[in-house]
Amino acid sequence: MLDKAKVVSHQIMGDPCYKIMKLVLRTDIAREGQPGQFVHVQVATGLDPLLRRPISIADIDREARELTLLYRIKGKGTEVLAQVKAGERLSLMGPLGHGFTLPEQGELILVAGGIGSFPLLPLAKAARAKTIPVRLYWGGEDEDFFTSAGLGLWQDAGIPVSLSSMDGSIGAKGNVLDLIRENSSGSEAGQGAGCSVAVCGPQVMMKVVSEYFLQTGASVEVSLEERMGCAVGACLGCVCTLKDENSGKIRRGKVCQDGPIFQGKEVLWDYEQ
Amino acid sequence: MLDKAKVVSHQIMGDPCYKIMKLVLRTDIAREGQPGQFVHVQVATGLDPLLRRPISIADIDREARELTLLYRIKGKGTEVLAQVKAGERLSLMGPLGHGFTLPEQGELILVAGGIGSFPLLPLAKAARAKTIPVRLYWGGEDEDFFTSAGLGLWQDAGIPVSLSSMDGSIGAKGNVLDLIRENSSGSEAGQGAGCSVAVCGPQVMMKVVSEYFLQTGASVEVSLEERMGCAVGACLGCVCTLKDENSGKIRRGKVCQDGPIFQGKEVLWDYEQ
Amino acid sequence: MNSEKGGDNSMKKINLEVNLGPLALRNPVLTCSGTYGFGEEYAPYCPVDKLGGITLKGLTPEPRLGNPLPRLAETPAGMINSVGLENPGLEEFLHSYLPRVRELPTTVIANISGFSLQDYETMASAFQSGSGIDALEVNISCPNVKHGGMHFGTHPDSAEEVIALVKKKTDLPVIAKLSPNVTDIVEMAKAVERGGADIISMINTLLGMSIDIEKRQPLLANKVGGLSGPAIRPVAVRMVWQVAQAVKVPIIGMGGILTWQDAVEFMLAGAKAVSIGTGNFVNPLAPLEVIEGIEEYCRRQGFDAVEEIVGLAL
Amino acid sequence: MNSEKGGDNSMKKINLEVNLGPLALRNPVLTCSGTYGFGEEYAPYCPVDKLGGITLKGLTPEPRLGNPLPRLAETPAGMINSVGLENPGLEEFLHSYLPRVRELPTTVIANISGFSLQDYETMASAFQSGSGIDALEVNISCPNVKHGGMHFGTHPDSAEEVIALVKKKTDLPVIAKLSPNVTDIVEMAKAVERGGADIISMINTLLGMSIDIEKRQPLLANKVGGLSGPAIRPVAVRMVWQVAQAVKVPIIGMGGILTWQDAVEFMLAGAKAVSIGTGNFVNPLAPLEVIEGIEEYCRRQGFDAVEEIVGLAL
Ligand SMILES: Cc1cc2nc3c(=O)[nH]c(=O)nc-3n(C[C@H](O)[C@H](O)[C@H](O)COP(=O)(O)OP(=O)(O)OC[C@H]3O[C@@H](n4cnc5c(N)ncnc54)[C@H](O)[C@@H]3O)c2cc1C
Ligand SMILES: Cc1cc2nc3c(=O)[nH]c(=O)nc-3n(C[C@H](O)[C@H](O)[C@H](O)COP(=O)(O)OP(=O)(O)OC[C@H]3O[C@@H](n4cnc5c(N)ncnc54)[C@H](O)[C@@H]3O)c2cc1C
Ligand SMILES: Cc1cc2nc3c(=O)[nH]c(=O)nc-3n(C[C@H](O)[C@H](O)[C@H](O)COP(=O)(O)O)c2cc1C
Ligand SMILES: Cc1cc2nc3c(=O)[nH]c(=O)nc-3n(C[C@H](O)[C@H](O)[C@H](O)COP(=O)(O)O)c2cc1C
Ligand code: FES
Ligand code: FES
Repeated sequence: MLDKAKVVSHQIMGDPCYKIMKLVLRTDIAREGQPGQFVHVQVATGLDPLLRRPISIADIDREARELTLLYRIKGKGTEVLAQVKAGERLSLMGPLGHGFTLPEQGELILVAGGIGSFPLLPLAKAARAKTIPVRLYWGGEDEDFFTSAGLGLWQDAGIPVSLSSMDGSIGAKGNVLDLIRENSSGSEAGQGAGCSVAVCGPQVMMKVVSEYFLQTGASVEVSLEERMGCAVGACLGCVCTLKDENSGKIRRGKVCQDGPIFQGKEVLWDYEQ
Repeated sequence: MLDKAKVVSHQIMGDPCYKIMKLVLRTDIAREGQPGQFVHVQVATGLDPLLRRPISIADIDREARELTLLYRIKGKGTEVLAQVKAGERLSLMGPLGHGFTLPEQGELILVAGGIGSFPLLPLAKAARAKTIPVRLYWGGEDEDFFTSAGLGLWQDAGIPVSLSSMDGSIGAKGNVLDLIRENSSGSEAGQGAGCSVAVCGPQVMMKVVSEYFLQTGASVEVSLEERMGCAVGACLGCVCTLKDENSGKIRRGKVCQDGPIFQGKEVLWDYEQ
Repeated sequence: MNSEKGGDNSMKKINLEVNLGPLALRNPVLTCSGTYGFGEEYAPYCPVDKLGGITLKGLTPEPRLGNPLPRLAETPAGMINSVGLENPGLEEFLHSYLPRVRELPTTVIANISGFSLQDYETMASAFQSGSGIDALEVNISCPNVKHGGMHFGTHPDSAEEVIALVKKKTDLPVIAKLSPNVTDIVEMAKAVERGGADIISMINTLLGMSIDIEKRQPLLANKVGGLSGPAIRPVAVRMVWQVAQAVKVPIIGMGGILTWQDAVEFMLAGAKAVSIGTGNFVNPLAPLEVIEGIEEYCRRQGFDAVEEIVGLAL
Repeated sequence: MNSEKGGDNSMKKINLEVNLGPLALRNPVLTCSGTYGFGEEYAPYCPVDKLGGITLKGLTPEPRLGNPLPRLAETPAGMINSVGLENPGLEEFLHSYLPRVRELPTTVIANISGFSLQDYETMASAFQSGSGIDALEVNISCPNVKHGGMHFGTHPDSAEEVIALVKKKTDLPVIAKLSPNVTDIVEMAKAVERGGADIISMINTLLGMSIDIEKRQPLLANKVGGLSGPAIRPVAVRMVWQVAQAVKVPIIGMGGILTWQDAVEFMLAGAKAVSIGTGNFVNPLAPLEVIEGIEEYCRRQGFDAVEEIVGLAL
């Protein structure tokens, strides 16, 4: 759907140095959006920047037709987007891609690195709504980062969260995989088979976390990111490399259309050419 | 001077269909600006549009360091400019070019076509301040145009104004040259020699008005317009063609640096190549 | 025919049909190869049955995984891409894609590429009238591996040869797609006309590069890529204008079209049809808005048929 | 030399000097011919004594009134111009302009153009060391009237010949300015290197056109014009990157530089110096900001001298 969504609210979250924005939009896209899907946002009406920017759905209120986006100001596109004010309109394409799978049974473990928590939030809420047990392992820089990146939203939703920070200012000191290893020794998390894992964060982190959980026999989904042109599968700008489990055949997957959620076991993380 | 001028106020004037804006800026450029000079305004902070836009100084308040610009929304650049809000800042280069000459003696006759009245207003006020007799002949579309284009500003300044409109809804029916011819029969305006004339408007209008007054022996200045790149005389994008009165030699004048005000008798209006 | 005051034109029907030699289009607006997938991807946004036609992603005889990532980077008013001709290959296309493509309710142009004359021959032979494809666009901007990587599209003799070969092997209308990375575009256009091209489409992308100054390496994994989008429009319009004066075959103009005004520029410069590429990424409704805008322009300017405006700025 | 954590670098002095063969610049930032007049116009905005140098408006033997108006049109992230080499001519330049130019407290490069070999000979002979001009930039993008308007800058043999001639007639460092409107920029660069060019500057403008759809005619009176500004930067960076790998002479990179980041792109691609043209129109302080930005970039990335970053993305 292409929609001129109305900006309901738009503000910086927490410490401005993290440049994390919360953008709430009123749009019919909220009627259909699923956790893990994204929208393609036209950040400027002119030609600068030219291309739309993909942003994950971070919360959905179907009744109010409200979509929440959380994003970090990174470069020109998000800088321009951050100028948009409540009451103005933004052109959105969406909902795009394939979202996460809600497990039929067993626990759902979410693993986030940095702002990778954003697309996991609606998944956690959906799991909650279906009384699927869910918890989040989340690695980040320091305490202020977590508060600025919406830790409160997770707490409000009543999701158990374990944190690890690089400086040890909150949670365990170290990266998120250390945290998981620590927590899972003996617990069902690490035991594999029955549980489902959803991972989102920097590529290196998703790789190691995915490999770790796959070894335990868990079913793993990862949320990939690539630069996008069309976001509908038409330009082949955003592909990743996949290996068919059975045939071993290597093929490309379109992050925008076949993903951004992929089976961890299919992703070839370091494929070049 | 390059200055980040603060927007004091910015609003549409009169009937919105004429798309005429009044923009008041606080800037040190107001300390130096002269009637007939202009500023080169960066309308967008991004690349769209890329080039600055030249706009004449329409009023100067040296004490308050305020510069007034009046402009018509024409294309993309002025559309983007029109979005700027009070309190924001605009990058200005100026004051640029050479302004009008205030006559030492005799009457000053101003002739405007359409929004050509804008750069004439500060000249009229300067003349007024020096008790030089001054009047304006102004041709436009219809009554609403004049009110939207700042007729009130002229009346407030106490300048005698004669209007002609194409539809006869105000003033004389017809163009501004008809109006001048009518008014000047027998009066000093048409008698030439002693009086100074300043003309601004569409090129065809400036040409006929200039030729008319030159015949009467008046000294005529015209305000030329060309698309501009640098606005400081560095790119040769904006030239006009001049003929030296005595030598007959043809040369280019830079509208931005040598003008925008030129001697009517020097301008070759229809020179091609 | 050309009076702006000609009564109430607001309801006048404009004939939007254009005839590109053997190829007739219901309106002059196409979409570009490589930006419109296989015709279904944009369907939820822009109904293809309203378009003059679509051009499929470039195909080669063998399947290709294309270039490594990243493949895209944004540039001022444009973008560079190095997709590297990722495509399912001829066999898979015919088997899995063509059945759906032939159901598309619009004119469909296949875009074929190759790295040798043999490749082009294989591709051309596979497409004949009745196959569900209405015309063949020949992308000659690929390196010719047999000739040390020199490009077919930058040497008039090679270009002529490729087009003549394709023309011999298919009975479909043949569109020669020109690369702008040449000294003399007119020479290239004349060469493909000699080769028998029924139509010329232009321009393909300009070769460009962006560098990541923090990583101190090119932004694209492939280092160089093709520059497209509004940034290149002045180059494209200039080339169409030059070629329109030099050849008789009809021209499909493309390169940076985003709005109907952009499309009209190309038509006034001599293009009989236009094609939208990068513009779809910005505004998936661009093709529809361009069609409506061209129609309204004709109406306002007092024309009865869109073909009347072709080449008016020559 | 290259550690981002190397202590407090905030005050470290960076050596900004660059050596372009026989021409040494105090910093790598120049301004482009045709966009900086004769060096005085921008003085109230940007002190020339801070610049690496300036390039004067293109000069020809005879005075030229240039092309009719309009000469400029804006395009997406760029502009097209057809000034048509308006200039006072050699004699008037030497007489009325040079005395002021030689007082400019910076390196001054004269830019010479011609429509025949004779023209270039005349121009080159007029400039020798000690005349107040520090180097000669040879604009070879002009039509050669004797050869049916073919351009010196698009044929390697002509380009080599022009440069060799200029080189013979002047003892100043000779900069060959390349046109991007060619199939093979590397071939052109090698040709001017053979001709004896001390330095290569690139790129000149891309040929472009815009059409006024209401008037149904090209926006520029001259119909076609030169496209400059950020829009062309990817093409310019790509060409510098290609040429830097193929020749030994130092390169001055230009084409769409507006910010220091843009300048660093060119340097990483292999340019030893950069030049700002259209960027001045947007931000007259661009050259200063670029110098400061490059310095700060070197500091932050742990380099001691700006020359160290040249070609790091090759
Ligand atoms: C499916 C998907 C969902 C996303 N969801 C979110 C989200 O919920 N919140 C959020 O903050 N960000 C999200 N992103 C990333 C976001 O799209 C980029 O940060 C944004 O496009 C950067 O644009 P920019 O103009 O600000 O930065 P640019 O100036 O374009 O680039 C700044 C840096 O960001 C990187 N970058 C640019 N575009 C992308 C891209 N598409 N993917 C990855 N890196 C990129 C570049 O490498 C560059 O170093 C998502 C990306 C994808 C593909
Ligand atoms: C010295 C000078 C003083 C000016 N003072 C005023 C003023 O006080 N108030 C005012 O409303 N306008 C003034 N103008 C005209 C104003 O600069 C243009 O209207 C404006 O630049 C148009 O920009 P745009 O992007 O809105 O339109 P564009 O999309 O750029 O163009 C719209 C139309 O305006 C014409 N145009 C564009 N640029 C210029 C230009 N530089 N000169 C003439 N025509 C142009 C084009 O032909 C085009 O048809 C002045 C121009 C000059 C040269
Ligand atoms: C992502 C992308 C992929 C492309 N792939 C092809 C292709 O496979 N074959 C081809 O002939 N042209 C290809 N092109 C070029 C376009 O068809 C078109 O000629 C060019 O992009 C200029 O038009 P635009 O500025 O409207 O995009 C591609 C362009 C883009 C942006
Ligand atoms: C208005 C204008 C006039 C120019 N005149 C000349 C010239 O006389 N000689 C020349 O070699 N290049 C000339 N150029 C080209 C510039 O020197 C430069 O190569 C080109 O504009 C690319 O740089 P930019 O994108 O930074 O402007 C001119 C460019 C512009 C915009
Ligand atoms: S962004 Fe175009 S295919 Fe994914
Ligand atoms: S605008 Fe550059 S010389 Fe006048």
